[in-house]
Amino acid sequence: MRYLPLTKADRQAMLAKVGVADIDALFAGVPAGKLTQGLLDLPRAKGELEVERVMGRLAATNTPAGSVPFFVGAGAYKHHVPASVDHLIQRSEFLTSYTPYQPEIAQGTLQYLFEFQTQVSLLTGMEVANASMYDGSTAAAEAVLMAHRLTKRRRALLAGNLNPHYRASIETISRLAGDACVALAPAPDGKQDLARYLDDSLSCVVVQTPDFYGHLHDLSALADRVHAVGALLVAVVTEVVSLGAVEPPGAMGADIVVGEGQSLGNALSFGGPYVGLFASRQKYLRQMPGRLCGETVDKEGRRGFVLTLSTREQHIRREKATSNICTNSGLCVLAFTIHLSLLGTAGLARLARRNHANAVALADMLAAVPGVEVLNQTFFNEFTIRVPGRATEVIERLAGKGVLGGVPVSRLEPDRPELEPLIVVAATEVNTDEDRAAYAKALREVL
Amino acid sequence: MRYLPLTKADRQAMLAKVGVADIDALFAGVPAGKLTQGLLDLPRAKGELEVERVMGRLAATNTPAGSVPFFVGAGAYKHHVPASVDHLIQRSEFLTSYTPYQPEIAQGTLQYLFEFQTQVSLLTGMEVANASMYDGSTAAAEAVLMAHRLTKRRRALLAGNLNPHYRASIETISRLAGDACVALAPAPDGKQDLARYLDDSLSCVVVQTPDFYGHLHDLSALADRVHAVGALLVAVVTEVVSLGAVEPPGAMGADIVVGEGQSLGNALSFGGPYVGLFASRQKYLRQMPGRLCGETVDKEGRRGFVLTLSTREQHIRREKATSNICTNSGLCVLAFTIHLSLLGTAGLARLARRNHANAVALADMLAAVPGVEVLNQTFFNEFTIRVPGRATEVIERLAGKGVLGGVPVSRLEPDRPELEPLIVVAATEVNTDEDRAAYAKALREVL
Amino acid sequence: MSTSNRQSRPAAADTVAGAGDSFSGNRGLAVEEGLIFEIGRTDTTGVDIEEPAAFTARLGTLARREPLGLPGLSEPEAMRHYVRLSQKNYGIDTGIFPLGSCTMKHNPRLNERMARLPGFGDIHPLQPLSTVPGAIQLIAELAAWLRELTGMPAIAMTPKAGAHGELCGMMAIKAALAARGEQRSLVLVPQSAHGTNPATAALLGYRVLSVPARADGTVDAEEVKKHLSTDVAAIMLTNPNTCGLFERDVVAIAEAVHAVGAYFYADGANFNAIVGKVRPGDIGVDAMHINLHKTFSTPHGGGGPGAGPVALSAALAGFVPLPFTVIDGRGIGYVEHAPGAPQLVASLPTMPGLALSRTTLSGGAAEAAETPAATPLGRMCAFHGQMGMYVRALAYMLSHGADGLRQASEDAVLNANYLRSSLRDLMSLPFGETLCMHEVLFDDQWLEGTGISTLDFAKALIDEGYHPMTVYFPLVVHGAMLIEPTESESKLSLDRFIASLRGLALAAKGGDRNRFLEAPRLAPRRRLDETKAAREPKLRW
Amino acid sequence: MSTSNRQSRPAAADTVAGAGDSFSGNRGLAVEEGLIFEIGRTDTTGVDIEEPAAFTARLGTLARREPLGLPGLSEPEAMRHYVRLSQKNYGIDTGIFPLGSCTMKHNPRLNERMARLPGFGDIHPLQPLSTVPGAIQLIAELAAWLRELTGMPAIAMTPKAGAHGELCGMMAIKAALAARGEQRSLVLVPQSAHGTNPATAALLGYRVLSVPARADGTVDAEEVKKHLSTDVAAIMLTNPNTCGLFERDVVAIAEAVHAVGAYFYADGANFNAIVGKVRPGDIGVDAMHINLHKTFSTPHGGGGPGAGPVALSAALAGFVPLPFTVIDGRGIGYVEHAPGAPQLVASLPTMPGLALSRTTLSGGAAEAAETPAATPLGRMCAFHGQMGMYVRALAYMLSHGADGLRQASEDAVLNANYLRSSLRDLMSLPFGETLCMHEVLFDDQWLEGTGISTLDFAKALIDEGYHPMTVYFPLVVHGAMLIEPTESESKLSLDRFIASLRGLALAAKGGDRNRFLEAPRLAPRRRLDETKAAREPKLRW
Ligand SMILES: Cc1ncc(COP(=O)(O)O)c(C=O)c1O
Ligand SMILES: Cc1ncc(COP(=O)(O)O)c(C=O)c1O
Repeated sequence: MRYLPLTKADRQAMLAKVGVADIDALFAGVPAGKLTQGLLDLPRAKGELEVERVMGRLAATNTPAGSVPFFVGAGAYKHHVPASVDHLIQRSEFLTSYTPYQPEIAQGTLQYLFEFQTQVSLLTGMEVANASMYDGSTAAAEAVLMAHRLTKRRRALLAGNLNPHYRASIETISRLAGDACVALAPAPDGKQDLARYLDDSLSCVVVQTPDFYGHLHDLSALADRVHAVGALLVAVVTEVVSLGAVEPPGAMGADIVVGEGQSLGNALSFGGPYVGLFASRQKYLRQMPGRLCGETVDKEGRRGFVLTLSTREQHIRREKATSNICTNSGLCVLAFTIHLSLLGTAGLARLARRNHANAVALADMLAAVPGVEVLNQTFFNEFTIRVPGRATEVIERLAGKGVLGGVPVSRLEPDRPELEPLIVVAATEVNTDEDRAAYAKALREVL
Repeated sequence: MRYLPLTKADRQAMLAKVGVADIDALFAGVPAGKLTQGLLDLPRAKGELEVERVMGRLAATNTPAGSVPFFVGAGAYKHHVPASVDHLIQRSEFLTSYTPYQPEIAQGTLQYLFEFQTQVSLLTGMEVANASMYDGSTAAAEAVLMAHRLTKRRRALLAGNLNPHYRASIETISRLAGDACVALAPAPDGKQDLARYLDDSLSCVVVQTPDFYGHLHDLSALADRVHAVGALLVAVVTEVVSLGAVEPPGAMGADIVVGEGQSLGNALSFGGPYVGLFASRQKYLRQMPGRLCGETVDKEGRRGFVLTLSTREQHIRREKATSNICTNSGLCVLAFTIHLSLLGTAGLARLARRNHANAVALADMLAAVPGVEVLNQTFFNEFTIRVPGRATEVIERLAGKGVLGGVPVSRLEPDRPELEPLIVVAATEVNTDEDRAAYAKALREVL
Repeated sequence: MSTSNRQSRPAAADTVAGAGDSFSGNRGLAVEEGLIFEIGRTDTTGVDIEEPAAFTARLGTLARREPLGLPGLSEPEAMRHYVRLSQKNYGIDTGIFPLGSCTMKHNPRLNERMARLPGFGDIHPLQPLSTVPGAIQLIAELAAWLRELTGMPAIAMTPKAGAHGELCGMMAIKAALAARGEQRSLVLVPQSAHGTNPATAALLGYRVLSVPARADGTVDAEEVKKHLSTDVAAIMLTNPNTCGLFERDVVAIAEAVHAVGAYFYADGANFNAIVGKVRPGDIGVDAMHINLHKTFSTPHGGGGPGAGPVALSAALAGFVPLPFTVIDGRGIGYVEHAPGAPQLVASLPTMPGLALSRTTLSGGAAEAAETPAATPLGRMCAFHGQMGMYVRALAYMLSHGADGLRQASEDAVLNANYLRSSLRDLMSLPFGETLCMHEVLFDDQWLEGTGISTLDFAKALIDEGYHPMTVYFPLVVHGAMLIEPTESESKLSLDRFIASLRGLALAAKGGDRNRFLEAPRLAPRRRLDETKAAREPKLRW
Repeated sequence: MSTSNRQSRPAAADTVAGAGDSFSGNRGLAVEEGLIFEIGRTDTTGVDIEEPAAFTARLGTLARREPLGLPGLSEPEAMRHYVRLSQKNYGIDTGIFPLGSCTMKHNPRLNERMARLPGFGDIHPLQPLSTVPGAIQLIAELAAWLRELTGMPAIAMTPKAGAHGELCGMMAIKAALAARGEQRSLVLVPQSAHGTNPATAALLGYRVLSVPARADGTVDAEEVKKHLSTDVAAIMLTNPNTCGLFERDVVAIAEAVHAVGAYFYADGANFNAIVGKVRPGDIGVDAMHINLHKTFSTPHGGGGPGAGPVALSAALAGFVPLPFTVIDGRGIGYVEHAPGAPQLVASLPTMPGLALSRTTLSGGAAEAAETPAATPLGRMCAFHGQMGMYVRALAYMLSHGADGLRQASEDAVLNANYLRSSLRDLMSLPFGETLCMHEVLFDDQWLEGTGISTLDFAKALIDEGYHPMTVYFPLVVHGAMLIEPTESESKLSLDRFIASLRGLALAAKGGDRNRFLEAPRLAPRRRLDETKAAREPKLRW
């Protein structure tokens, strides 16, 4: 077997050195009868060529985003990732290293974590950021738990236009941890007066911008109101590219900003692995979940980086830790930070403009299709349309015509008939004029 | 432009340091009127995404070998290359390094060259091998030139079953260098009595095994006869995987063995870049063309490697050099040597058996197609069939049915009507039972 | 943006550096590299994007006012920056990575290639299921392998790493208790457990009771029984445990736990010792997470991403979080909402070489592998989990097959015992004669009197060209050194590692203290001041 | 197969190494690595291939008898072997690679990705042309770019590297002379020429006449005229020349050469200085090879592969070697045999963004870009040339566009002059005040009396973390140091490089001899004994 270096002769010599007769002698600690006899009922070893064949056939039944006019978003976005990013993250020394517990031989990982934390802080307009969470949805759940710890309250208010998967993720942990969680009903027109629901039982208000339906929100006034009741404002950003064009939550008074970083550097990959962004005010640092990388010096006074403040973490604090997270999104962080280093301010701003321009062009084209209504006054690269009939069927019919036209809201919000005609539509820099034209044409045809 | 780090401000500052007013002042040496004004008539800069689109469209019009039942060989072979090979050759330190002229910081390149030279020696059964030529065909041409130098004669005899592209490459340089070159007519049945043509005007006899039509040749008797007239036997191997199963030319008396190494580690890539193998007897070392890597020690006595015996080469010897070659096939060498290190004796032997078995199975199936005749008694993974009618048309019709069925001999030997019904057919480990069945079925249909 | 580099500023021009140093601060191929904030410029970019034609923005009042301040690098600069950073890292590809409990095994590049097939890498989690049948099939296939390997009937696929899997399993337990109308408050955790175990239990509001181990390093069933009551929700047991030992009382413990109506959560981080040898389902486990990034070789990537599917017993099978696959006579179905009927996505594969093509594994209409619960657990994260890791793990499994998986475990255990036998005369084994499983634990007793700590010893290994073992974990022995070679090491590699360890051990005993206290001397950095980092946190530029 | 490692044998167990060393011979992340012959075993393999079912072999009497003796490595071992070897290399991605005449510029990874598209990387050179229209179109497209950039009407695409291109161009010249019924015997080559120039001329039986340069480093047209006669076949001139200077008499030289019926071969290795700025066709060049692996950024790969297309003037356009593309009103044709009518392979592209979509470049029926000759040159190699390099080079050109290509040349020249201006007070310029093109040449006059040679200085740069410049070439100045930064270097990178060079220069002048004579001290190896290597050649295990 190509991955196993020991030869039969090696095994014999080593067993002799250990002083046992055969391999099962090493499994003597296993209770009687519990050692499996023979092989399990699974296929036998395969060469690379055969594995490629089997996997290739599975893959071939799926429709890649890059092969069709593609407008699916709602929390994961098809962006163009420079070839250098994927090349660099595959460098052996990045790909096959562990969590940087031995900093002297992990400065590569540590330095990019430090750079990443800074980039996330700059992007979100926050003071500090951690070294990543699993993804945006789990980061959102952790933000709520952090708010509970900080406020010593255990009730969260979730805006109706929070991505329903994020809402569900928060609800699940809240329910099982015994915390309260109030989720408002969706407001697909983008209008929801959260202030009405505020009171001093709340630890936090969780709000997304651009929201699930694409609307942009000025959080400043809300932040004041939230702070006035002693709660924290948690802002969620699922499309990080938007931060190249719109005001960051940090500038609008958010206390914790969480986000999904997939858009930068990371493939769609059917939903994972992605990278959760987590930023907050400096004063809340000690209650942050996850790893933090900090600057220090070595014995000779040279700058270096280490994981720090680990007294917050499970491996030191065990049941008193701020979170149970251990493995996070290391390599996705790397992809994110490389892509963003390549973009820089100028590149990110232009990328954002291009996304916005493409979305505006698409919205105008779709609005011109008879029977279609665009719900948004404001949006970045994603907006919601209302179609006659059930959106799921429209989307299936579009797929039949080779256009992946967006996400039917009911895919994530199944039991609300009023949402059944809605489609969340995303446009990014990968869409061409022809893609948009194909979408409008197909939509005209299927309606 | 993403590849150009200088900013406008940088350029200004640097021009100031140089002490000139503008960039064209640096081109003052160009004769009057010869500096182009404005931009040339070519498209403007493109982002990655656009380049991918343009190139992707071009690529999409071609039929990849991996997408169809594929039996094309005749000097380049579709083999499966382990994923680790392509990963490793893309390591920055291999990919972006130059010829190892500073050995202290090029031991990586030098060590693999030394390992490669040894592998090629072992494979071919020869005493020494160089660090590569451009490809098999140019290696063959260089072998003839080397034989001329060694024998001080200037007339080569080429076997009729030498790959016609190789023959042509030798003929071209011979003609223009003023050397004689006698090429025998093809013998698609594999029977050619080379000994009849030997005399003491010959510097060398060039013979291929497995030959262009797939026949295997025992060179031992020929070698004796060639040596008897004071000439050298140059053996050509275009399918290096064969050496895992068949007797190497070195064991049959060849003086120089050249070959195409593409089969190991290297993609088909429409014919290049490939890797030329070049091996000879130790006593001919000083007349070898190309780079050689040798073992030595450093100042502290540690083993190390350097390019050596460069007094044979153009950069030292200029017009007295054994060849004008400079850049060779470095990275293709690396792919070759990694693949072969992974295979080892056991893996190469099994790979060769698998190739042979697949070819035998295919030959039997095609022979059963009415009207088809297999010409070979012996073969490794390639053989020749005779079909009713013109082979080019049969191959086109097969392509129309989604089977790439081999090379019509007339593609390389255009003006010989007797060869028009012949197809050279190759089978490798990538072919499945279904591929073979598809071929036989399609052939039945098109005949 | 400053372009000066505080760290590796070039020696001021026209001054002379000492003869042993370089002017640049570099040392041959070891090159210093500044931060992107020192190298980059806000007006530089390494990505060319066409500026859109003029259009009317729809950002309302929310166009960005804050300047971004992000540095940009041209592509050549970026390339060099990250290549140089990488060169300051150690990885499995550069040498043995014997971190106990971490299973740092070879990461096949085939798996990377498979994950990048457009049909896996370039599909969106919310495109119509009709356009991704192969993706759902792959998830179901991987679950089928995990079911057979664990001997457990249901797999919760979505958890994103081991700790997330623990959360999933413990939530399932809590939900199952709730479904039974019970609310329990205690979770038993042995002292040797990984920090994520108590942290997870605490996250769900459980109080953690620590169970001591007996002298041989394993948990005594009798000791467990002492702590058991009907207020105990679960025990969280790692098996093989973090001392590298198989919990020999495990069957008795499971029985005792079940007897009080509690559940047996197994931390599967050490599954690599027993894949194909022992099935957790056969020894009474109710829930066990599996770190695909350990046992099934998806790359650790400097700290992640991982994937932590959880195998569940029949008692917990109803509490699989959303979404999940269901296999029945019609084929492979997918449940994204509960309660909800599965959406049929694909028929069962007929191509050879897949587990689901084997009738014994694919199951009939009656035995749905994963049954929606009456009170479902809900969703733990957006989308479908760590697809990229599933692809890699499945490629690993297909490559190994039943035979290779078993052989890998045997080799992992053999390698660990070979190290144990080769070092035991010099280094101290806390649990004496017991053979180990896939990792061997030493303590620091043998260093007594040398003035050298476990940490010093670890750092000295760095100078030798090796990544240290796990140190100071588990907490149950003093100055722990936990070595896990994995099956990926050749005998030659082990022999060299052993030679270095022995050389160091003798040096330590021989009084060569400076070698250890000064270590590492030959790494990109000397020992780093962690106290300063924590006291004056500087977490961003 | 021996498994002991002669080089980096582990310290014999149980001995104590000196405190400054390690027991392993490694130094932190710098790990020693043996040869595959020391690590591998003939019964190990890293490739799993299914053993075929029993069958009757058709090998006749020729089944292999000789044992192969090739070592095999498992995949983890192979991974580590080559990763470790790579770590002993310097590359553009790790730092500036200022080798004069080599144009070591950034290698975009986009180009690597494009070359691996199955439609380019996985097509066979002999599959029916009807199944590869895009491949032929790509070759024609690249030729179109090269025609416009050189201002020359025909491109011979197949040569495999620069030297092969020289051979092609000189063969075309010889063939053209022969077609004119002439046989000439001399080729003029300036002393500063690269070794491949005289070697190529000699290969074709020409006698090489060396032309001296004048004091300013360029070739004097009057001096050339002295050597010209009707026995001269060609002059081979590099422009900009290897001293980094534009040959200011080049137009006069071309005229003089043409006046005697000879041809002007230009070595295009230095094309990077003038792409988009000067068209060789405009200054009288008849043939010029273009190193795609220099000017157009296909990776050098540790010595290759390259690609050396040759631009030909109208006078030589008939001598393009086989195969070649022909563009006429019908579209893109391909000629594989001569004489032979082109096979129509594809129509001209209509998609925007390609050169061939521009009517001015695609030409009409009358102006076939490459016209088959009456006496064709024949074939220089199998198949169609270096397709993999064409793809990369075209991706580079499409990325840069007319604007970017011109900017790149300007930046390359600016960077070289910036270095020149920043170092000229310390290091000596053989050609005084003349500004340079894309590379700057220093000699060793400034080292006089220091006891330090050009080689010593170069080796000291290694300790600083830099790859040295080209040394002792060109031969026309004493102790040459030829520095070519390329356009890929940022100002910051140049400033650091300058600081190190200045530091070293001052150290040299300040008498710090040991720093140079002992250099390199910090590389994976100290200076290697090249004499021993040549005297006792050991070329294989
Ligand atoms: C024993 C043990 N349990 C749990 C974990 C947590 O797994 P993860 O890091 O994937 O969250 C680890 C990982 O280090 C571990 O070693
Ligand atoms: C001036 C000059 N001419 C010719 C060559 C030969 O080119 P190649 O190495 O591609 O054969 C080189 C390459 O080093 C060169 O620098």
